[in-house]
Amino acid sequence: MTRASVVGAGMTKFGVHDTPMQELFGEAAFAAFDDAGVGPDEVEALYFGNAMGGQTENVTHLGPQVATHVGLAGKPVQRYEDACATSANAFKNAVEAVESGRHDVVLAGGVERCTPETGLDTDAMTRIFASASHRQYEQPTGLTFPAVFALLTKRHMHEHGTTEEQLAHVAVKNHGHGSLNPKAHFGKETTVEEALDGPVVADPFRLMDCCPFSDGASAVVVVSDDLADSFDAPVDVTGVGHATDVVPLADKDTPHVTQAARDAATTAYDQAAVTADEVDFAEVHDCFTGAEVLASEALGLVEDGQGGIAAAEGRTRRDGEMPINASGGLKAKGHPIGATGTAQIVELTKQLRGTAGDHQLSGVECGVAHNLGGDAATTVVSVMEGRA
Amino acid sequence: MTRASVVGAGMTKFGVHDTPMQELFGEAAFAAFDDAGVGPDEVEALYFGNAMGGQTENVTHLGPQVATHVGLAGKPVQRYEDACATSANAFKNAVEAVESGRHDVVLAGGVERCTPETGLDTDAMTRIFASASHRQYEQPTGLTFPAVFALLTKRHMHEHGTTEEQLAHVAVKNHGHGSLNPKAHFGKETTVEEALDGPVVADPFRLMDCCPFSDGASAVVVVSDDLADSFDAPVDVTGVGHATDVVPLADKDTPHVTQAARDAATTAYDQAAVTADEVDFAEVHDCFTGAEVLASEALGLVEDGQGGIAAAEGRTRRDGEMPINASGGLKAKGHPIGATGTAQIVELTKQLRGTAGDHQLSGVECGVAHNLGGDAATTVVSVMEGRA
Amino acid sequence: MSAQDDIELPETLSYHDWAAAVREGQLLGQSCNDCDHVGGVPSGACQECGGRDLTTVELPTTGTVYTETTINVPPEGFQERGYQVVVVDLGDARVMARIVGEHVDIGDDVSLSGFIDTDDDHPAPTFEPDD
Amino acid sequence: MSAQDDIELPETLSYHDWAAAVREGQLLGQSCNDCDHVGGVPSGACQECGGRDLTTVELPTTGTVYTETTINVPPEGFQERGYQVVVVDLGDARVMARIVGEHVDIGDDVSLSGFIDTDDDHPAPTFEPDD
Ligand SMILES: [Zn+2]
Ligand SMILES: [Zn+2]
Repeated sequence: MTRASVVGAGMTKFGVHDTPMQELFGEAAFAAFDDAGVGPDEVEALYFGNAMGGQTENVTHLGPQVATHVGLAGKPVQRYEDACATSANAFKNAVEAVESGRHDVVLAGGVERCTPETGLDTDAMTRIFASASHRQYEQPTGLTFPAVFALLTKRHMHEHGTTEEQLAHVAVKNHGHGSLNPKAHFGKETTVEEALDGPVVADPFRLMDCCPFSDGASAVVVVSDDLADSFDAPVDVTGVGHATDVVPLADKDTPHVTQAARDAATTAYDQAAVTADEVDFAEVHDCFTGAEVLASEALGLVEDGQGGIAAAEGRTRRDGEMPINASGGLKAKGHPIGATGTAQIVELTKQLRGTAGDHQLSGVECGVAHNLGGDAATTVVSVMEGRA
Repeated sequence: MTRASVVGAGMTKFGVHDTPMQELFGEAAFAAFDDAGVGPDEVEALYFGNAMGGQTENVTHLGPQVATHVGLAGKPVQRYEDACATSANAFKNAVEAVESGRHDVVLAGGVERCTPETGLDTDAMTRIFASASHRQYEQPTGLTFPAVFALLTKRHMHEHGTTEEQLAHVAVKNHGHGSLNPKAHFGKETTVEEALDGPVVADPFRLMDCCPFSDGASAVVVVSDDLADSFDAPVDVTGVGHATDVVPLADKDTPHVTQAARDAATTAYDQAAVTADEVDFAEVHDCFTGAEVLASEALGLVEDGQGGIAAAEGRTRRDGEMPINASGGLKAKGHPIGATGTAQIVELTKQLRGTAGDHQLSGVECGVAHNLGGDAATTVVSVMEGRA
Repeated sequence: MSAQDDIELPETLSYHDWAAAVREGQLLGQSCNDCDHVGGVPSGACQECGGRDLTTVELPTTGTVYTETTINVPPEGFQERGYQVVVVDLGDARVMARIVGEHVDIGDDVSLSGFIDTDDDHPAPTFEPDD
Repeated sequence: MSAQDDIELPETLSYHDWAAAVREGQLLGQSCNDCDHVGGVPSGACQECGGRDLTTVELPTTGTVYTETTINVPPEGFQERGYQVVVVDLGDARVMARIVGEHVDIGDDVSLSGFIDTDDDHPAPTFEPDD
């Protein structure tokens, strides 16, 4: 069932930008407006994501600032923050706003600046990223975000025999995909040897297992099912699932199964009346290579325990049976935190329209986006399908 | 028309708390649960506000953390940030969620820690509060938040003849009110002389014109109109207006009219089918005494230009014709940023039920809450009425 | 002769252009080609009509004080106390600025006098009272 | 003789109680009186059933490594590199901790050895491998 439709999508190149956040967001929002053929007068509200502007640049109340920049001053604006799932949560709420008839046309999107252009070095940014772990029960150990996913991945390796080579294959695949995407932060392919030769960040993750610090923005125009046909190229949102899990991670039943992703996927698939088998491709939250392995299993795209093997065998490559992260994923496309969730929606929209350019997949009709926050304790899973 | 009902309300004492945010929030949430007679299993989602935990304590992704603490892990959680209007925005979205049938029972609330218990001194907190002004076009002047409202108030004084004595009367009134409210940060009355004798923070504001740095939390259980009658003491939300304005403030048409408040009030009154004359009492965002003057006019509770006079004449005192901030307001009750919006809803709920205790107003049937963010560029106005 | 005759104004006004101009003693705004509204700082869209067809304009460097306050409790990063922040009415647009020199009141005439960049390299224009 | 015999356990377990106990060489959790679920850190409600009738319990100070990683790129505030963070399975509950001493692998037996409080006075328990 169609819950809402995306009728316009835009994003900046992900990478290094020496530009204030409102200008970065403006580039994405105007691209989405133009793609949809709407002006700001037709857009009724903004559902906005930014994860860490307060910490990186002493910027809060950014919603009305970016709204002003794109001509939406006056309209209701809400900022969401759910760590790396920030703009997927904004998107979910945007979908609900048009589905319920509250609004007809809304803008959902996000922006973030994470590169040293903010003036912050790796140590400072590593602490800021760690703010999404528990202040009292996790941060005091010196935990970092690579380490959060390393803890999950190590247990997966222990239980299923997943190897560092398999993880490297995820990186190689996504860099290969990213090399076809002009919006990607990294445009260069890599090799398993190169990946396994990098310095260790938090074992088993080496440098090439980790997504980069990126700047960027993304935005989509979301309209109600009723209105969608009056636009040129609507793509339907048929399911959005959102679930959380216990924090801190030690208290989760089985941390590496990422239960929130399973719960969110079940909800999203049920709403869309699809099964994992009917999904043609997916954008998943590969902040670290191990995270893609866990996500591909949690979404049912690969059997439990087979995520690493599937990557190594090329089954999740763009020419495989279940292409994952054809955009390059967070790993190669980049991960400007608050922009990542809606950037996945931008990618699904373009793939389902057949307008993804050099990295277009062939014959795709149903795509899934998986965006997580924190130690996977927030996950939003969205199903999109071409409009019949 | 009833959009939703509040069936449970709770808050901590506002003041100084040496307690992690999840525990503070838990105190408010459990009070709301108990007041409503619900357990976490009946609550379907959390609409959560926290404005600056990232900056003050390096805490993000706090939504799932507080959800875990109150037994809501697993459920969808969204964190809102709109500076000082943070939890009013969460409340608005909670109301829409139950009104649309998305959820039946949700929790909305917020928490903040702003006192030196976080380890931050006045200079550091002053910079953090300034993050809600424009990073590029306002912060570089050395602007502070007292100064933002001083700029608005000075122009109001220039145009309408509002005096420092009148501002002092707002402080005296709200301290008087707060002395009757055991949850208030300040329990002590003050005098006009004392207020006018304080050190200048940003002229015309002296220390007593400014709300304190507070820690605290508040929460309300919000249910759909249909469900409300199955609870003991529902109070109806009949209107919620939300509007924004241009940022930075120099670009606003007429900054001191706080147009977003006027727009939000118009929407809220229209939804509730009430006029300002029918409002019996209001909780308004008196972060500074001048802000109460502007708000009382923007809401139509006092004629334009008469806000200061009304306060000086006692017309907005609890025994006056239009009681404003009977709780003590931000000025005396305190202003834990992300908790303030839903604390106003807690106050309206208790007043309309007749259970506000020592600071109960008599015969009130319709109350208004006004919560603003930034330089008033975000404002949420809510109308609540006793259930017939 | 105004600076406008000398230098090329950027077609799309960015913060970086604006900041560079402040450092050069110039205030740049944008005029909307659809409704003639003038904005005092760079934006992607007109605040009046939402239009994106904007022309960069040089704003006057003299104006009157629209509102003002003197700040005695500064944020971290600002050492001094007792500085005055104003909104200056430049005719078509307003800008926020710091006052250097004598204290000013609402309605006083002021002129652009330079800039400060104590805040992490972000410049803010400064004005001084006219005699 | 366990410490439980000596000291009074707080009825409602707060972070401050937990932290004070960590400094005393003790790990406190909560047992749910409705469903018997044990949580490894203080909470207001049971993670299993949402119940609020919780009893503070002393957790074992020995366990096995559930998962582990060694961190070479630390956050600001942590000077050293190459430290190991683990989740320790204590039987009924798990806790996150720092390893001091030899590197450990999943399944290894470890014992509570003390705490670190390099992070702004927030203590984290430390474990060391058993011989
Ligand atoms: Zn215009
Ligand atoms: Zn239980």
